[in-house]
Amino acid sequence: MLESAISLTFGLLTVAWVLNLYRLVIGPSLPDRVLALDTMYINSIALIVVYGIQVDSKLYFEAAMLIALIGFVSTVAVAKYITRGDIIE
Amino acid sequence: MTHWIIAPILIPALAGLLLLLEVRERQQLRRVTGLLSCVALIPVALVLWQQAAQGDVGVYQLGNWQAPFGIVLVLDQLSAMMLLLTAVLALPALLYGCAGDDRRGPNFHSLFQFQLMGINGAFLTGDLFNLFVFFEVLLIASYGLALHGRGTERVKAGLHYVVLNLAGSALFLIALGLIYGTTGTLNMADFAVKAQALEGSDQILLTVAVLLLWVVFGLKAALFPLYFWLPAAYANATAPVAALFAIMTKVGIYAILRMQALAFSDGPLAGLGADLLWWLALVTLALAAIGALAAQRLGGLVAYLVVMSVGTLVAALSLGDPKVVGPALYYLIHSTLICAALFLLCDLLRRSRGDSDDRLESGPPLAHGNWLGAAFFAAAVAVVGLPPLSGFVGKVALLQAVPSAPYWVLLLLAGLAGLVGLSRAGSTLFWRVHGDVVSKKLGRRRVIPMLALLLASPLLTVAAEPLLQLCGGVAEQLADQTIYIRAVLGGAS
Amino acid sequence: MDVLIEWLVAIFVVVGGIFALIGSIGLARLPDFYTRLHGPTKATTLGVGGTIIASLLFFSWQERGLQLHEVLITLFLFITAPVSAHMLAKAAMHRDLKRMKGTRGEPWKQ
Amino acid sequence: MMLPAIVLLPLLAALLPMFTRHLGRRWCALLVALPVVAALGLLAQASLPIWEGGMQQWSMAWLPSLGLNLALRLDGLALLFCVLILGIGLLVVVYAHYYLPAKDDGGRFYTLLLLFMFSMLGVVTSDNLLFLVFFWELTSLSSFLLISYKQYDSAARKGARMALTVTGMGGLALLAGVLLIGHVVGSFSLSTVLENGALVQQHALYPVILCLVLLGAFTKSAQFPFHFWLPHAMAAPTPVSAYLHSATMVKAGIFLLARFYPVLAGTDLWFYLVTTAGMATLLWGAVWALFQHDLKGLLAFSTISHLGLITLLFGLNSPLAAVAGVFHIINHATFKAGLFMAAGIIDQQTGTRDMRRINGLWKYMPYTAVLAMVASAAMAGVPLLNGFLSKEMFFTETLQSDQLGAMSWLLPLGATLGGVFSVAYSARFIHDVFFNGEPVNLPKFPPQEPPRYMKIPVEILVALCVAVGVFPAITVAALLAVAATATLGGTLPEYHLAVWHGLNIPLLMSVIALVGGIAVYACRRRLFTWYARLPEIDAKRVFEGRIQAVVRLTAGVTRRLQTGSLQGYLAWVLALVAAVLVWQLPNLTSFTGERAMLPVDGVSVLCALMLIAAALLTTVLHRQRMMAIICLSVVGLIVSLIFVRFSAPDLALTQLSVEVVSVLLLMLAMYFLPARAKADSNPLRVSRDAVLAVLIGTGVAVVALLVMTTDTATISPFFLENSVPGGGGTNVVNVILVDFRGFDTFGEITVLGIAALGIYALLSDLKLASAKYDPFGRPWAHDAHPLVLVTLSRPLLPLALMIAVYIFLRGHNLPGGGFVAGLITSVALLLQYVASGVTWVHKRIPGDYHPLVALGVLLAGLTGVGSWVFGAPFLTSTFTHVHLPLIGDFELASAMLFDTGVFLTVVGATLLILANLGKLSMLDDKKETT
Amino acid sequence: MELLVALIIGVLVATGVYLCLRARTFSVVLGLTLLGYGVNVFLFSMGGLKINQVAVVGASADPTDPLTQALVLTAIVIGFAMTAFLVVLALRSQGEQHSDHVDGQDGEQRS
Amino acid sequence: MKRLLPYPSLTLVLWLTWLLLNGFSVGHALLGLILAVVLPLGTRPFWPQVPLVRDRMGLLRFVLRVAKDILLANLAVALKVLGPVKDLQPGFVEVPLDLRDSFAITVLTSTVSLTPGTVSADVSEDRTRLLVHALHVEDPQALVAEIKQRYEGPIKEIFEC
Ligand code: NA
Ligand code: NA
Repeated sequence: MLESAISLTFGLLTVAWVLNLYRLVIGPSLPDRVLALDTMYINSIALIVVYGIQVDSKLYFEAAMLIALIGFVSTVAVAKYITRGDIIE
Repeated sequence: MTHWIIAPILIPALAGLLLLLEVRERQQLRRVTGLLSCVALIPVALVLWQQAAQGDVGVYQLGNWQAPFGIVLVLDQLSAMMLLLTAVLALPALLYGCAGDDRRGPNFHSLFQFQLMGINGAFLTGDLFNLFVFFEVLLIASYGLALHGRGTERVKAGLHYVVLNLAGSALFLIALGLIYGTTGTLNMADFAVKAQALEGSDQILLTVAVLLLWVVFGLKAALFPLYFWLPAAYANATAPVAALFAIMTKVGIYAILRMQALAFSDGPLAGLGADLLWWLALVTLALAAIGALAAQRLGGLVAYLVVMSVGTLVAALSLGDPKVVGPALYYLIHSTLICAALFLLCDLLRRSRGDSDDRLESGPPLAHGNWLGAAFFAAAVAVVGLPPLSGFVGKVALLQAVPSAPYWVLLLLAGLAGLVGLSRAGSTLFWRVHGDVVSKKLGRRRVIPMLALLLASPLLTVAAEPLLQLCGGVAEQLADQTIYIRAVLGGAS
Repeated sequence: MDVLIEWLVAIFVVVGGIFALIGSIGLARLPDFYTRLHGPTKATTLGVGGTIIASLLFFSWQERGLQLHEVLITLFLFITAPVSAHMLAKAAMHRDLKRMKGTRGEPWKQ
Repeated sequence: MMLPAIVLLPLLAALLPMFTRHLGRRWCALLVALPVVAALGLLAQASLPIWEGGMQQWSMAWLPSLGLNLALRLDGLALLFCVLILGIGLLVVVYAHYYLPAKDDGGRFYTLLLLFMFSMLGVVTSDNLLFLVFFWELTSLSSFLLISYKQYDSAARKGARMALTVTGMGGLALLAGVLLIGHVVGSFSLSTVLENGALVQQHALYPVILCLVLLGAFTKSAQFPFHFWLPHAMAAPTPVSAYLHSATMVKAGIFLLARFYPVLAGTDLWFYLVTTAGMATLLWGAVWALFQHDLKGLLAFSTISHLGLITLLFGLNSPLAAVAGVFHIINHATFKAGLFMAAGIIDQQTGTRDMRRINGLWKYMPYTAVLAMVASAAMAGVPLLNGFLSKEMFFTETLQSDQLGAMSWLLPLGATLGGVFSVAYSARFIHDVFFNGEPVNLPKFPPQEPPRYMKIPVEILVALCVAVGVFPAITVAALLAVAATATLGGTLPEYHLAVWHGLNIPLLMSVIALVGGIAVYACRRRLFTWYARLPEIDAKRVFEGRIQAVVRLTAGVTRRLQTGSLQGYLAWVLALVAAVLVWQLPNLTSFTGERAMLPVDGVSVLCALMLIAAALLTTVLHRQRMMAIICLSVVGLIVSLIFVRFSAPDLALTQLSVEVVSVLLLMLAMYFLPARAKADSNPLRVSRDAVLAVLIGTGVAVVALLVMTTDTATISPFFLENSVPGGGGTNVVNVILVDFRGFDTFGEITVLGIAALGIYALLSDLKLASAKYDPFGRPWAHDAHPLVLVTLSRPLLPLALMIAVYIFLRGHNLPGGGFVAGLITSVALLLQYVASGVTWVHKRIPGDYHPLVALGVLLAGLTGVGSWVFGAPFLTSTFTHVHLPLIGDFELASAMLFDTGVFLTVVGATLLILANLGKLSMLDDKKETT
Repeated sequence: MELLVALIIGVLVATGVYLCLRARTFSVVLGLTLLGYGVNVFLFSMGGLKINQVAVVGASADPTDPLTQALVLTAIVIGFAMTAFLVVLALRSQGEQHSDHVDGQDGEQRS
Repeated sequence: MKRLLPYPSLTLVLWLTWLLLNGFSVGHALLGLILAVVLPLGTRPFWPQVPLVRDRMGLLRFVLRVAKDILLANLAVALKVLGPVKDLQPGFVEVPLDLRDSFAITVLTSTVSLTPGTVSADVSEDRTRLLVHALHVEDPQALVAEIKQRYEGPIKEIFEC
């Protein structure tokens, strides 16, 4: 039961990822691509969490947490780069 | 258990770190710190040599983990000799730097110490991955040092140097991965044992790994076609840095020698990859001679002489004949010290020639032309292998040990090319002069370290016999890899 | 009880997956950057939320005790996701990205 | 001990001028002459046994392992040369005192001259072949310095370099030859080698050895075709020419022929090579000597000719010829040194050496004229002078030789022809200089006799010419006999040193030479016009041209390789790697090992495909830099997921956090780089690179696959077993990092620290033009520190630090550790920089991270050193379980302290790098905002 | 699965190599980064692939090879340090040679 | 006390975080507490002024309301995303701000962004206006009013400014 639900979810998440990559590739603008990357990061949190459930292990949790905590920094950096060029000023 | 073995790594590391904590403006304090470390390294290296000379191989198990599981430092005569050479080179180089070059950018002294740490570590380690780490230590420090000071050419050469070595590091990792993947170990001695037992596809993989290692070491040692970065990088580096770099190519040669002696001297893998090294080294020798003839600057010329020494050494060592190792080591010591002296001398000339720099063209007369000229003449005689200086002894010893016509022809012709190049350079720099003296200052603090290095050549000549015996002893110990393996692995493997 | 938990976990996992997918669908098909911005920042929060709740339930059940540390992921996301969205919106306005036809109001000049 | 003293005295003398030059030239000359006289005295004493057919030997071990010993030997041949070297050397010392210009204190000159004397003595007395080569090269070096004595004169420099190049080449050949002889004979001892001539001649290497040794001899003795350097060496001061280029150095090559005569001579190859070279040199020199207008040029070519004559004699493979050769060595040295000195006097007195201007000096300096004329006559082979005697012997020997069979008449013909020209140029020297009308436009006029003592050396030499010529038996016979005996290796043939041998063919040949020579000289005008019409061959220019051509060629080769193009260099490296792979991998029989592969699932495949897509996109779009960075991030993200998938959470954590810092780094750099790169790769380059990339990629993939599917016994089980009992942690990866292989980690953080230092150094006083406008030409946004970012980043700091502490503390037992914790901390702090700016942050924390880096590495290192206290090696860990009431059991491990060092270094280094990079833009405030 | 990982390694190495050979400093940085990923995964794969067998004592029945992971960790850190240095050096080069060509102005003229 | 615990709410959050991460034990409770006190003190220079939470219950009510909104709006937005694109009526609306404190404003912008359908696009430099982009807005005025009433009001009360 849970196995199939998890498999299904993996499928959903992977499709989501593919869509993200699609947006990343076609853009058209830089913010679009960054947004797509950001979304990929967030989807991978889900991916890792679900993987943890699948293999019944909590050892991967920190990876998901780390993405949640600092994954956005790259997005902020690119956004700041777009607006200001200089990210640390 | 003696802790002396790790001292050559820890002393410069400590000095480098203390330098970071010191106040940036207190230049004298920084100089003293760096010099103290360099001075300390000499007695330490002597003590280690003393230990190694007794014939036993000293093993230092880091973290008290036995080999092959933990990392070990291994002190045999070869590593002791290299440590001593490094120490002897470092002090004059740093002294020269303390005459003012150290002010040309921040963190010179720290980088210098870390460079020493990396070099010493590479000579001591008995673990392949640890060798990688120390290579990285010495490389990253060398990047910093190569770029020390300013100048467009330096930046360009530095960029090339860095990128090529980064690619080299990637290759190193691939080779290490393959070694671990096939033999399941990283310890050099253990590797030497396990590698012998490989067969089938594993042996092919191992061959790939070893050939890749040769490429990596060849890049450090500056073999054809991996040496192209060197002339520009060395010629444009600040003098004390270039002098110190004279030992850097030798680290690559050391690594080749070490691996070859340990794993590929006899048994089923004897001579693995030796052909590749032999031909690459011969081509290196030829091209370096050509480069020396073509050089437009003294710095470039000296850099090619460095490459020439590399070709000379690697070709000889690739034969895997223990008889060659002794003379090769003698030549290695000689060429390291003399090339370093030449780099310093080149800088002294630059300083006296103003805008003419070290270009081999007519320039202003030199204020201390006679003295500099005499020094240059001596260095040139030594480096091209003419009597009465050490190069002659080294060359004769090598020629006797390597019975190969192409090697003889190339070595002798390379010597001739060096002679032609240097006589052209010398007569141009010292005698084709016009105008007025540009700079009267010579600076005793620069001349003394240069002379100290140069003095090595007559000393090496006078003491040639004991030194050759010493080197022969090193070679003898190296020839019996079981001494090393037994020391590292105990009775286990 | 076990079956119930298993069902719950399964449902939350799938719900999470669905919302994640919807968010990404939004990212893929919505017409301009500003509308696309809504897809991920909304749906993914619930998408991740669903899987977090599932994980929380699953491990609490497995270890026979409350396991709440997954909540932290949501906490961090709630702090950080709005910042990304905000910064990206500013970037988009700076770039003066095309808006969908019929968009009311005006973005601010950056 | 006498032998080394004889050799070393000149060396001692060479050092004297350094201390005495301030006393003036007179003292210099005197002090220098004394040791030479002493050496001569010693030589006289040392020679005593030699007259009785004995020999003196002395040796001292120097480099026994190379067979190079300090071995000296004084036999007849060596004695002869020693006499020449010391004797003529002494005369040159005296002569030079008067010759050198007044402003020259002579110090450098005497030093070099005596260094040369020392080298030359070494060459002739060495009893060890390597030792001989040692001195041989020293003569090349010292003569280089002597020729270039007038260093600011281009001709002197070029002449010196030419001499050095040619003789240096010969020296290297000689070295090779000597080494081969040593290889064949098994010893470098000259005495041994001389006894083993047969061994050498029968050896397969004999032709090679012979060629190499002859190359050495011929270059030194200016034999055709290596003769060209000698005339240009005349740029040297005349005493040098007199000494080196007539009496001694050029004779070193001849000496070599004589020395190796018992070992190498006697074969057909010897005959053909040596005779041909000798004859060619004899004629070439003789003919061209006539056409030299320069006094010293004439003498130089005549020297070449006479050297050819001696060589020819040694080539004839006849003992008598060898005796004649030795005899002519003596005779030539005396009359030619005298002639050079005379030429020097004339040069000094007239200010020129051009024979077209120097005429009729008889009137002005009759005494010198007599001396010069006698010496010239000796050179011409006029009877009653020494030259005549040896020339007679020479003619005789050419007649005796039948080795050319039916063509044997060629030798006497050539000899006579040489004689003809020899007489002609001697006549020219006499007539052109001392008669032939009045001087033309001399720089110094009128010329006078030189100082008294300047003439003495010439007088002595000329007297010797006459004495030997008239009373050979009592003057030179003994010396010649011992020298010839030594040369031949024992037995001396029958010969008679007599002025009159009766009417015979050699005498006829002499007469032909005399008459013919005067006839040729009589037709000189016509010959000169013919010569003037010849295309002018300036050997110096030709040689320089050759050298230039070689340099150009080498420069071309070097430019081809040393293109200064990183792409080229890298392509070489990678091509070598590709070659290694292509060479080795086809030997593989299978690309997979015995282990079954893990089953594949759809998610993995899709993720992998996306990674591949992202990697390819990065490659394709690398010129659109932002796009490339974003694609690269996707790759990094998926790589982290790969680590998660294959049980490496520690790697995933590290990769994720490094990724963030890397993106920050790249973004910081992007600001200063052009946003879009120009396309500058041609299709050829692209395809070459693509081929390399595919080859290497495929190769690495293949070996990876093979290793992954093969089971190998590794050392890892040890770590899994000992992690808890030995390292006190359950996270084996972390225990390896901080304990089993903590030394690697120590090195690794050092690398990170050094990188930070290096970067700091690189950034200091770097000025970069930053973009005034954004890539679309719009002004930058106004809002540097957006409110929302600022306010939310701040509470994130303690939160992130909390997480860092958590990750740090659990690291030893569960995924995490100091490195990741450090990166989290750095990112949290960097976020403050991004949000609020450098100035704001640095108001709150010290902005210099150098100490932090140092403290981190120091802490890790001191933890390692701490184990010394317990007598354990560096980095030995220790841990203990502590029980506290209420709190319970917890572990204290020294590894934690080490990991703290890692943590601090990471924080310090990343911040040192990025904060300083961030500060870069503060240097220029050109930014335009709305 | 091994095939897939090998494929990934191959692509990463190939793209890395290709980009390293480009003319602009930034491309070289990208290339070395990709090459670094490839090498890290390669090194990682040398210990063999295992799923959910984290090398934590007690957590797995048949733990994966921890040593390669430790090596990769070291390699990642060193790789980061090197990349950072190269990036800053690229800036320095840009600052002094006014070109982001790997050969500076010379390269600019050549191409 | 104020010196030791400048931000009690933060300390609480940190402590809870620690306990969430490590599970409850006396040791971790103590260690967590120490960290939760020390870290805010250590990072104090980084936040010059943060308003204290006055109305703890109000905060809880607000959090629950937002959670409910997120859940519901998520469904609504999901429908919009999946539905026909041309029916969308996106728009920028400006919300005049009564809040003055930067932290409070940030909480508001985050809330707006977290609730589906709206994103805080910008805050004016004088902090008087908030620019919100809505995925689908039929009546901009109503949206403005809803944001002000539903979120800004409670936030103002919680932080009492
Ligand atoms: Na005349
Ligand atoms: Na900045």
